[in-house]
Amino acid sequence: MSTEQLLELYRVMLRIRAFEDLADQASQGGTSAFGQATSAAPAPVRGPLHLSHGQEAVAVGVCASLHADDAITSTHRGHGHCIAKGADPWRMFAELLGRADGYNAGKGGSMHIADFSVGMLGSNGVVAAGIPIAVGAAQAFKLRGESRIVACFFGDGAINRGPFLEGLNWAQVFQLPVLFVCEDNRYSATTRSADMTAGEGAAARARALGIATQVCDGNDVIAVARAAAELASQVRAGGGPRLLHAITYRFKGHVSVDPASYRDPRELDRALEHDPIELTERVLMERGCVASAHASKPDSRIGSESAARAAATGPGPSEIASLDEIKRHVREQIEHAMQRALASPWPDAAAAFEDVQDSGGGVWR
Amino acid sequence: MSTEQLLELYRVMLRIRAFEDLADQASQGGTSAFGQATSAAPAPVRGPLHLSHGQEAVAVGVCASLHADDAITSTHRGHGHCIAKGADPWRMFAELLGRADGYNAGKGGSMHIADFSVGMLGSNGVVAAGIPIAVGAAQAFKLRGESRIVACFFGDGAINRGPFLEGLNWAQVFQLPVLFVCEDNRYSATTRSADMTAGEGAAARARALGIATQVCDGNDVIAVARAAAELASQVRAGGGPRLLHAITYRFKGHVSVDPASYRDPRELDRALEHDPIELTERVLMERGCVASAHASKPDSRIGSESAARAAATGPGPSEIASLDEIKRHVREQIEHAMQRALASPWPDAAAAFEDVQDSGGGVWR
Amino acid sequence: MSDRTVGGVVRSAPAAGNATSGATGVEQSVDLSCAEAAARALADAMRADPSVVTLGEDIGRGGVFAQYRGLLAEFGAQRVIDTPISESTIMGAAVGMALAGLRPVVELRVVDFALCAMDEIVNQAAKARFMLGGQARVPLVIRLPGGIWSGAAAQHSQSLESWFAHIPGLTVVMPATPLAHYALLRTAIESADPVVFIEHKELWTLRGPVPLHDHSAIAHAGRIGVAHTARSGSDLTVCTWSRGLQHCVLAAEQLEGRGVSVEVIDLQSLWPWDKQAVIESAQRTGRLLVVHEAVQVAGFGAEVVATVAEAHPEVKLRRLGAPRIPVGYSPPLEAVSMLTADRVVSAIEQWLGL
Amino acid sequence: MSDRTVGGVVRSAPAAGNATSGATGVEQSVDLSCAEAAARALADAMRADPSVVTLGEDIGRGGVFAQYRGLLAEFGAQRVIDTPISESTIMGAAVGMALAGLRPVVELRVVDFALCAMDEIVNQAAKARFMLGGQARVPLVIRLPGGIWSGAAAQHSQSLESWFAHIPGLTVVMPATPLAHYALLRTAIESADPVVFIEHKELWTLRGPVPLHDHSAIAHAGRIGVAHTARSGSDLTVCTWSRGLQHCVLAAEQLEGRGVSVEVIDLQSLWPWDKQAVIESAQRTGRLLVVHEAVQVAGFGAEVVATVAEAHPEVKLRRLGAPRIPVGYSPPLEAVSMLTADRVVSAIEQWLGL
Ligand SMILES: Cc1ncc(C[n+]2csc(CCOP(=O)(O)OP(=O)(O)O)c2C)c(N)n1
Ligand SMILES: Cc1ncc(C[n+]2csc(CCOP(=O)(O)OP(=O)(O)O)c2C)c(N)n1
Ligand SMILES: [Mg+2]
Ligand SMILES: [Mg+2]
Repeated sequence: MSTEQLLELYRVMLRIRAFEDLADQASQGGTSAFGQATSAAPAPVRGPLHLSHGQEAVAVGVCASLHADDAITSTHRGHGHCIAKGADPWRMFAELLGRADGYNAGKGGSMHIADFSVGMLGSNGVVAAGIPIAVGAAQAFKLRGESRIVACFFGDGAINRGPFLEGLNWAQVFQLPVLFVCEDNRYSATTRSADMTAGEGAAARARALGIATQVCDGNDVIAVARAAAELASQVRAGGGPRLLHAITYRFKGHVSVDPASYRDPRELDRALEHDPIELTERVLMERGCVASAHASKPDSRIGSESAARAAATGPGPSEIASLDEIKRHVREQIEHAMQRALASPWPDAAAAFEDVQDSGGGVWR
Repeated sequence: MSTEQLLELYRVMLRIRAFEDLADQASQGGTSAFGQATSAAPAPVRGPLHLSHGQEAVAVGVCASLHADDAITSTHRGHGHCIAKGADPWRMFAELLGRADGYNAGKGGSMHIADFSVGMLGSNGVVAAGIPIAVGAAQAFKLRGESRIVACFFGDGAINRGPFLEGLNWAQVFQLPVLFVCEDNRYSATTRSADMTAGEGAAARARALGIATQVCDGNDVIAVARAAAELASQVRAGGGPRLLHAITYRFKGHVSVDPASYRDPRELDRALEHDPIELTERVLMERGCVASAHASKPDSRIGSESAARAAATGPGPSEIASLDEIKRHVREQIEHAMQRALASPWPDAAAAFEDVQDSGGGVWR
Repeated sequence: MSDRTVGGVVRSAPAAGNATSGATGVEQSVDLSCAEAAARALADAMRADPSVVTLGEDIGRGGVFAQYRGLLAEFGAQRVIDTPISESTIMGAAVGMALAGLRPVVELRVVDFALCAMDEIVNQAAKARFMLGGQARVPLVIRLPGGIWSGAAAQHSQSLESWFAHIPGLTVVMPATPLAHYALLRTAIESADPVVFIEHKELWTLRGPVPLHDHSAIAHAGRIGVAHTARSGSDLTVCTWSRGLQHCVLAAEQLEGRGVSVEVIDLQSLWPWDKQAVIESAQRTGRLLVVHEAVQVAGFGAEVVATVAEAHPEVKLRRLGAPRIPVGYSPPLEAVSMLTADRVVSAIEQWLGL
Repeated sequence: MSDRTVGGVVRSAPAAGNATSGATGVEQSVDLSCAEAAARALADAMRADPSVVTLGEDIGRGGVFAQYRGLLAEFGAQRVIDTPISESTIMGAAVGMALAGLRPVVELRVVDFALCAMDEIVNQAAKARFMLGGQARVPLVIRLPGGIWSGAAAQHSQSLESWFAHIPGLTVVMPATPLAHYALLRTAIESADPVVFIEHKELWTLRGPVPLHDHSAIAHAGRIGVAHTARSGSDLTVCTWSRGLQHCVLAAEQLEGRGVSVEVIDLQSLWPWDKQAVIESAQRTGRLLVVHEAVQVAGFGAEVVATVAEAHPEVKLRRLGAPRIPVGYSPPLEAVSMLTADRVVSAIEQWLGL
């Protein structure tokens, strides 16, 4: 992978991290669960917010192997997948804030964000529910003779639900173009997945169905990207489904208000040493990137106009910014996205009756 | 296995076959499905009747490894399991006929026969639904420190439903005393299971969960009994669940009125050459049993009084009847059971309101 | 029941569709069973629109009730998809197909097994359009053979239409004649949102005329949300659906001989339901009896009665549904849960003090 | 809502149970939140009967709402069983446990995920006793946190009680106060047949007195099938349940100031439901308004209204339920589906022409 390519992945990981940092802040006090009560003043982001801090390399590495017209399905922990597939953070924030410009017009919230324009077919509030949906979308692609594939993300806890077996069996029977991705962050809500999982997990189960697999370090974006690219090209070539088992770790609690006091703090400390963003920074620095430019004059590219485009396309090799500058750019962009989202209007109450169904929706016809 | 033991298994297989032959006859015209219309005169046995002709060795071989207080769960195709676990054919017939003396008081019919007095916890009309139930029963046994185990029967089609994965994972995680038995008769209703099943099937999937398995010829009752005994003793010793994958063949259609015209007739012809009952007869004859006694005087033991006991305990080695005689005995017993069932009264309509629930059943309280 | 005319249709042994060709050689009308009408509707829809596919267990061999007969041969295994026994994924994959632009027609064997796919029906299919903020829609039809199927017992005999009527996002259709079966299935397949299409298991062999080439007749019969007045009357209105229609029409015929004039309305769809037609009739006759095979408690009859009670307290109201018991296997037990013309007659006699 | 008294209970921030001990040192009454009452009821039942076990995801850490707090430490992992994310098997295994003589209390996280276990609830648990001809029974409790949970959107906010009320074999209980929560959960665990126990997610922190050591008070509060008249009145009867109680009591208080006397009946269980209490009250006041958070169409309010309409046509009837739309995420959308005291007041004002 070229340094430019890696820088681009780095930037997307930063974008996810910055997005979730802001979302996290905005959600504090927003859900009563895990012993935390709702605060008196409602939080800007309400409802359960599942953060993927520490797992960014999986989303980014996998989506790097996908084409624009490929599709993905996601989980309740889907911000990273959305951003990695190309969704716009401001419309995601607008959705988290429940505003009219949200991707789902404020109807879905965090657990339902989708952006069909970039092939993101939906997060899902039901564990493992995205698996059969991914499989069906792939069957549609295959039926129409399209070369599109579907990447299907799910957690390590999801492999104990029936649809995991059913969906994988189905994809293999019909030889469908699906890249299954198990994001193994070691936890199923507050429970250690290992305690609830027989055998070797996702990859072993897939192999028992004749599905070829790879296992990778899910915090190493290069390793993820390499494995995903290999599997995705096999899938695209008509070889049927593949499964990638990416081993990672969830830095935060299950939802933003979960203090995760059920974990040994040392476990987290050890995991933080393998922060996927820091790991990438180390590689980039080995390849000659600098941490900070010590330049006092701000880079002109940081201007709000071109910031989005610059981050999307990446600078040319001659104009690589320092990593700190990139971080700052990204953070500013994301802050800007949040500001823009905060300015979005609330949906009309009447919208609650729209997009229900045509024949006899909410209001009696 | 001693010849007496084998003769006993032979007798139980004959009992199942004879039972199902009579049930089959009594069901013709009883269900509208698979292009067959209900006859004008209603059949004595109504509703879908799933016959296990050809699969008797699995039920018999597995139950031979169980103790009286062990439990089993069964499927929609459960007559063999019931009889092998010790249920009384006359009360089973009474159930098929919908009579008050039926095991389920006429409420369940073929797909729900149970006999809790012999540990038969229920047939089930929903494919794979018995799997979680078996697992839960085993968990109760383990919790109470009992040494009982549960044998859980299911078909090759059932392994594509979610509860198969969930139930096996659960049993392995909690190290429960369950012997899973996949009766692989090659068909899921009218569909070839192989066409719908990825990978190597039940055993491979179980192994991916760390569950030890054996694969056996399900038409060879000695092989089934040997494998089941080995696995059952491991289960009983606290080693967690095991799985037996028994390969067999369904001689009849999916239900009694299904002509199974979707099968190549030669496939059936070949299968009939491996009839588990005939295979057993051959072994018995190799061991010195005779096919027919050519004795004109009827054996006094055939008398109705002692017939049941004789069949249940088996004759001593010195008094082994000819195989034809045994067949005749069994058939007479079963015919007698049917006659007895036919004499059983219909349930009262009022019984429809009983055993619904105590708090506010069918009738307003 | 046998061979007599019921609600304009004749029940008889299954036979091949019997086309009545006019002198011009153009088919004018055919006599079809509900199973044939269903297969024909799907075939016609698949011919008309390449995005229509169908999936379910055993449909390659025509399905349990022959309602898919002939489709595999014509459309091939890519569009007539035999599936593993994986109800969750049959439904879930159909949602994925629909989100990706197909129009799947899903077979779930019997409504009882839809219980194995309830998350996919309710949390995914029904809500997707809304939750996605209208980014995508889920045009699919969920075919659920329902109702008591002689001797099939408690796990194969349920009527769960009131569940689906309760769920926002679902349209609920329950045809009672071959014509309605054909026409409403065509409309359901054309719907851009999910439709639950409940087909009564004991109606598959019911025969009746289906004017396949009379487009306006088909369009008329295929209007979702419009009830069909199967019989006019002035003393009492009976509102029913699905197999209930047969029993209610027979009951009305019997009562006619005794001077009681019963209007029979076949609701045909429960959501949307033709509130206007029911209210108009009930106001005219002054009495409304809602009849269904489902358990009465929290059945859809409650919704119909409650709706009328709130708006038109002058209408006298009654329900006739099954007791709150599982369907028994043995004939005398099963009979307790079964709707019959006699039961409808008795309910009316009792009410009117005849 | 904050700190005011509602229906005899006070809502406030969660805190540890606050025991009020008498001079004898015997606890006389404690102030508990619903979550505490729930944990206490289960603990007391487990102490009393070694066959009671509980199973579900994350309950070892106390459950999402702390309603299982402390149980693992006291009873160990054999009886407080943390499970894989396997809803079908959580329910199915519970059925097996019950058939084998245990009394499982099943946690399914939220009622929406019960959709992943519907076959096990409806086809197995509910029907087993009947289908088995009474050979065995299935004593289990299915705990389903239900209702709108602020900002949790369409897949975590449903109210599906009318589904369960429709299914023979299921008892359906929905407590509205800490006392009812404690007492009814104890009774549910003692039931020999399956009980669906729906706990409103926004009631977990509601606090109120629970006279734990007053056995007759607990027994009285724990009667399934008996409604609780939360407020007496003479102009109009409101029948509600679960969180609806809060809103209805507040509404009644508001209306009292305007000279309207509203009787509020908390049904507490939907099956069996206290038909007699509702009818007696409705006949006295002449008007019955049924109020629930669930979607109105085919909700349980329809059953209550239909039942009264059939037998007592003189009673005027109305329902107040949610529109037939999925619950939206954004506050203005979610609010459309939410029950509030104001909505109840408006409905009554409109009805009475105030
Ligand atoms: C069917 C279902 N059961 C339970 C839940 C509650 N729940 C939400 S996330 C979660 C844990 C999922 O674990 P995993 O699949 O590993 O994903 P992760 O949260 O670790 O990303 C659970 C149990 C749910 N949403 N859906
Ligand atoms: C959940 C569910 N889906 C579908 C059916 C309909 N059905 C009954 S038996 C059967 C085939 C089962 O195949 P298998 O498990 O191999 O058992 P076999 O019939 O071969 O004994 C099917 C599809 C059902 N009863 N339950
Ligand atoms: Mg996880
Ligand atoms: Mg099979």
